[in-house]
Amino acid sequence: MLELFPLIILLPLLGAFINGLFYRKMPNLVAAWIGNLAVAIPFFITLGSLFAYHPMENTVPHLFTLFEWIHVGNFQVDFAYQVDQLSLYMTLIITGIGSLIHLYSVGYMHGEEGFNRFFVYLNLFIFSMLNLVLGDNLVLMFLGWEGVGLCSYLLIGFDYHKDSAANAGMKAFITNRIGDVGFAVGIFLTYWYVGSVRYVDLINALPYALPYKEIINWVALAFFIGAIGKSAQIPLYVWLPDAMAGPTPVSALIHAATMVTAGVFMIARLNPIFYATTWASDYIAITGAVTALFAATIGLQQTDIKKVLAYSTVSQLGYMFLAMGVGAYTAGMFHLMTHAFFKALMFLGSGSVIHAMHHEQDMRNMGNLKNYMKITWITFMIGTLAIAGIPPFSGFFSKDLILEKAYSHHGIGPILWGIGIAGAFTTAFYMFRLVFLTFYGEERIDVHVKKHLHESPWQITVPLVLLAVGAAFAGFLQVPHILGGGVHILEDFFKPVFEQSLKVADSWGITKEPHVISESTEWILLLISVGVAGLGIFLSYNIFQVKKTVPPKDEEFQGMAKVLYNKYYVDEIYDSTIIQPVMQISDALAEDVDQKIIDGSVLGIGRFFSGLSSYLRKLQTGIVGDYALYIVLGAIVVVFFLFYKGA
Amino acid sequence: MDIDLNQVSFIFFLVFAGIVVGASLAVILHKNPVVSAASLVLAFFGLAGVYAIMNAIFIATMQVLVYAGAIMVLVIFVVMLLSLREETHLEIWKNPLKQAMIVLFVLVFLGIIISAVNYSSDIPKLPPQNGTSQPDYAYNLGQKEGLPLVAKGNTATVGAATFLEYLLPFELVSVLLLAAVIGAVVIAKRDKLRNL
Amino acid sequence: MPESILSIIIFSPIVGVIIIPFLKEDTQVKWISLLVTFFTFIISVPLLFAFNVNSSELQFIHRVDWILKENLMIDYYLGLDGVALLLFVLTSFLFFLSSAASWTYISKRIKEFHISLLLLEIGVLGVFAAANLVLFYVFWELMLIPMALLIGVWGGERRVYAAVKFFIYTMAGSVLMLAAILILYFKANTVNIEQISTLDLTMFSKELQLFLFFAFALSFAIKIPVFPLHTWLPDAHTEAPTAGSVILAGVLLKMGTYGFIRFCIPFFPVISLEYKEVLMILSVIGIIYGALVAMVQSDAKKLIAYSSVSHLGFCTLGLLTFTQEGVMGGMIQMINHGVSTGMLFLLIGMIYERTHTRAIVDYGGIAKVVPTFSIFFVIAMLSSVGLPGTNGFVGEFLVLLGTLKVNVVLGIIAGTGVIWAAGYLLYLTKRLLFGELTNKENELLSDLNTRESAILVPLVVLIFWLGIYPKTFMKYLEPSVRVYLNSASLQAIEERSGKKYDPEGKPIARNYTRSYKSLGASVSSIENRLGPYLGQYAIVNLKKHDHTPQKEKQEEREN
Amino acid sequence: MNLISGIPVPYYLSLAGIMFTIGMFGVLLRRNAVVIFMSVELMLNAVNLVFITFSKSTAQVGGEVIVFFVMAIAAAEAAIGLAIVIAIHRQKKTVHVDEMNLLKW
Repeated sequence: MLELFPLIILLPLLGAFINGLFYRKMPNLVAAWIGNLAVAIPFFITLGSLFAYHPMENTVPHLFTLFEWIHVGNFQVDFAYQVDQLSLYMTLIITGIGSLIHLYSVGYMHGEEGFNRFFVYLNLFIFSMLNLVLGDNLVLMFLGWEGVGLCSYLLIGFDYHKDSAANAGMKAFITNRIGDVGFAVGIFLTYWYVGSVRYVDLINALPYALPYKEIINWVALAFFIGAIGKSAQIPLYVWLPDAMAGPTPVSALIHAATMVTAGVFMIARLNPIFYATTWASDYIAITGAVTALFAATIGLQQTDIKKVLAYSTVSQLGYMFLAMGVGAYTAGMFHLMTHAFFKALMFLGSGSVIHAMHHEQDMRNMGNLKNYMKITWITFMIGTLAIAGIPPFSGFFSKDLILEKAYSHHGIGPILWGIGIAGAFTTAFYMFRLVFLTFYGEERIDVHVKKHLHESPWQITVPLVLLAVGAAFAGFLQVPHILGGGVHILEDFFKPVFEQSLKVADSWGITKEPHVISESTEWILLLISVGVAGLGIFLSYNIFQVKKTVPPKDEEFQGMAKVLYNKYYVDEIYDSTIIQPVMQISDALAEDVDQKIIDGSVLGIGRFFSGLSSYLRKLQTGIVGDYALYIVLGAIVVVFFLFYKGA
Repeated sequence: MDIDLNQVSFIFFLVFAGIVVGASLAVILHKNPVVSAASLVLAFFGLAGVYAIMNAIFIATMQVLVYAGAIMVLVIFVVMLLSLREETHLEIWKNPLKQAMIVLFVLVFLGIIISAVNYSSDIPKLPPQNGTSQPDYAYNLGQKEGLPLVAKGNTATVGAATFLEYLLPFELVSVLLLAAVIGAVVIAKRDKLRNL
Repeated sequence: MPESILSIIIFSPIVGVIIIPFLKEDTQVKWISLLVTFFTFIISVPLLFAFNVNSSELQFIHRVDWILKENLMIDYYLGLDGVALLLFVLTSFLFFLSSAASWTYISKRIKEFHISLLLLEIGVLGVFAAANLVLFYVFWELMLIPMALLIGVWGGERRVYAAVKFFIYTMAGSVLMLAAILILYFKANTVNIEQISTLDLTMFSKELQLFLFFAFALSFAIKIPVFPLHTWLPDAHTEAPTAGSVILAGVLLKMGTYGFIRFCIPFFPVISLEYKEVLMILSVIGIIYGALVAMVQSDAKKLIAYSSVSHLGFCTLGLLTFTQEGVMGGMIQMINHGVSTGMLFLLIGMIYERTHTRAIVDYGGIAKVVPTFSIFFVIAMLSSVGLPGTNGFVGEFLVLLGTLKVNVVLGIIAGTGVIWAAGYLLYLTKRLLFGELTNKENELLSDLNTRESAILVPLVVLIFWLGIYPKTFMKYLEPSVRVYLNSASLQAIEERSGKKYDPEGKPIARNYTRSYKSLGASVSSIENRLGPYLGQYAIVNLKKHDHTPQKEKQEEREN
Repeated sequence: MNLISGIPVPYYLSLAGIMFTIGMFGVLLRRNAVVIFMSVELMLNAVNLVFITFSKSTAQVGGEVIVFFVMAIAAAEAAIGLAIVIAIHRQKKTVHVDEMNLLKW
């Protein structure tokens, strides 16, 4: 099965290529088949490869090279791929959830203009994402990294004739680019210090890097800037909520399940660097925790169903970074997977709602949809319970693992845990607010919409159900040992990936001893996290189900709610502190510096000479006698010169 | 004998030089162009005398024939043709600044020339080559029947040099003269050509 | 391959120049021009296959006594090395496309236009093939006049202003270059590029070297253009007809960077190493400045012109890093810029032909009306942004990689240029193609026809080819990179300083300066090459043994 | 001291210099084109004298040949110059050079 691996990468590209070349003439059905198969086949190959690879025993990555890319001096980069536990895990998520979302898109995009174009972009995205996770070197990851950025740009701006969509796409791309520069600088530094950009060389070089302990932090920070951009962390998260202008399957696939988690994957992939950091990882943890809470608070007051989910994505990504920051890579990857399930599920669910409601996204115009859309409602509930951290759904296990690891982290651990718990409470509250406003309570639906309100077609509900199964049960891959002895499949699974770096970090004495947590503390932590989630749900129930509160109209928000509704005015702040000044500086450069100073001085030289000649031309009287006089003058000078030289 | 002859030639030189300078001054200072032209003829004659003293017989002859004869006749002819009336006063530039500049420049020029002349007193005498001029004129024309063939005398030497050594310039000058003749006809002709 | 193949290629456009005046029909003129440029392109392609990529010497040499060989030592001497070869073929290719792109764009004085175009082609091809300075200068000036005519006769509203500006700017530079060539000739008694590259430098005083270097550098910097000398470019680009813009961006600007590679740096390595920081800083300023100014332009062509300033900044920056990666990146970037900016100009020209406006506000939302155009535009834009997988990435990435090695601060600042590039290009795309269709007149735009698509498709292929399998092109550049780096190394400077013996009394090995060929020896590490010139912001590698590739490591472990 | 027919060379040269200067005065001061023309002839003759002087003093015949050519060229110049004077007089009814300022623009 492993020999078929190149197909995994090439099939989506082929799909995109075929659909791209003939997208105008191809019937929608054919395009849909090509698009779906281009992802589904790789999924099954991956599944087969997973068993062929024997991930639980195998410690040597399977490497293969397609062809040479850039070879200059020591800088040797190929289209070469690395199959190991980490990349298999990610490939499974991408192709698995990707296939479901492709299927879903067939139903969702049905009859839309640009149906074929949509599948071109989706396949291209899968291709880029696979390059990102499978590449055996940083540059190929960068190719995928920017490639997914491009697809995100194209897909957000899918309805390019809408100004908002076009702007959101642009915003996403440029914000990501800021991060990408950090990533690129990280690659450069890695290359110059290590002499290679391949992961295997990176791991092998690590033991010799002790004198560079301080620099490793900076390298890690450079990479982390890249992760901040792609994974929408503070301060570069602003593009993600706007990215909801794209079609909902896009939001589910790119802006929830796969692309935005690339940052987390990158840290796991670069564990030789991140394990060896001393202070940089604390920054990562703090950024993650703060983002988790910050985004959750914004989610409290949003009224657009997709915006709520977007902020919740930012918040959940924060949890993942919290896990990566405290060194709990398995926990981070675990949450990445569970999040992919339940967030994709919820996005698709919201898409189902939006589809049924004829592109109505405002929760103030919904309510009581459970009577109309049974499957959507049930699956959505499962997702919500999972994200809120209610056992036994998947989110409970992964979030709990992160919080536990955060608590036991050396130094600032308990503070991080506190922020995390606050975030968990907020999450439970606003997610149930969403559920109550959408599926319960009064019907605030427009009459015209109501006439056509119905459950979505099978292409939409089948992925929902499958994802719901995942969201419900994926958590059992890793169960804390206080609960029935414990399962640690995932930890064992990832062990070969992290082992080597961990050993080096240990030998340097970087890995700090975690607080030892007794079993009882563990129980307390667990109960607290479930407790705050329950509290959040209860409060939410009280406010939105019992009191039937409905968010006010846009302009009627008051006080703190207004600040939250307007997302802390971060967009406005960025606009006035960064974008406007840059534009003003550019204007000044273009008008004053370029036109007046630089061009002015160049033209000034010309004017100087034409001014000078306007004086000189007065010598040009046109009278022969004067010219004769000049000749004499010239003769005098020449003779005098010769005479002087001869004498 | 030598000394006497030198004294005689020196006296002649002074006389001819005086004629040249005086006539030249008359050329530029007299207000009547006809008188100027006549003075110029006189100056040319003087110069021909100087050439004669220098033993350049051919050039002296040409000076009289071509300059004093042909060219000056042309000038006087033009003066007559244009019926240039005698000017009421000496027509010179009005601007005093310009006058001062002219005088200054020319005097500076004269100074430079005179001082340059002082340096020219010891011009090296080159070894006589093919075309020697002193003491006896000779131009080696090659050999004829085993004997050297030599042009002798000033005129013969100049002629030989002109048609042997300077043949190409000579031909070019003749072409130039032809062009000048045609040009003069075209320019001086009445506007008929323009109307064609 | 005949010995005079280069002369044949360079002067084959003259066939068109001779035939065209006798033609009556405009269509015939266009066909002849197209055929001649196509023929020139086709016969230059075999050079790529015949080129020996292992040799750093000039190849396809054609040498004829020209001006009184005994007295003046100036011969007619043509030859190509790797970088010149690629630019040579790119030139003939872009001229072919330009001729095709002018099919309907040029409506007046068609004969004269195509004659100018063909003359220009002779000039540009000659510049890249010339192997002595006098010949180079002759072609350099030869190219100037038809280009000024193209701008001044067939340009936009302010064409005469732009043409005169272009002309005077370039002239001002080339006068200094002429002075430098003369000094070189009288001092060194040769104008042969190969000989001067290995010349003993002691005959020039330090001040004279400085003057000569900057005389050449100024002339080339104007052409590139380097930051404060760039103001002719936006005007020339904006006013020039499409073919003019394409050629200007595609190959004419490359003559400047090519000059740096072939003349400035190999001739005067001491000065170039001492002053590299200055030029690097100017390049970085150019990158950022060009991008910022481009952001607020309201004229589409002007915007792309300023983006050229930014992109060419990457070229020069890469060349001045003196790292293998950076120099290769800089050279690749030269080709890239020709392809992607050339394509952008072609596209703008095609849409201009339909709307007769370059103002961005007159567009908006035309993606729906002209989908094919939009696809091509987005591809060209992404390549210009430097998206991985397209050509722009390979160049910019390598340049930045090299820059970070020699100067971390400049590397990071230059890296932000990538953000600005995304900014102005995406902003342009958004305003041109996306959003609502604001201008009613644009509803009736016709999409690209077959001829126009056929012009663009090869460029798209090149964009991805260069981006995905750049090896095809890099193998030609490698010998040039080696020559470039070795000629600017401590060892070469030592060898050219006239000393016979080193301080310990051992004779100095003449590794690099025995002949031009020896400059193509393999390149040692940058620390050895640059020594104290490396600068204080440079990165120092991990210990040497960490460079051993994975495979050997495994073997070690097994033992 | 170099002598020609017993007279020192500087004498001849001085005479030529004086003649040339006088001619130059004439060219610069006078406004009548014909007189200017005559002054130019004076200057030409001064130069001729210098040619002859050096020809004799260095014993080279070439100088005399050149003088011969100068005479021919002077004749040509006379023909053209006077023709121009006639043409201008016909147009402008004047031979004063300060009234002929067509050399401007």
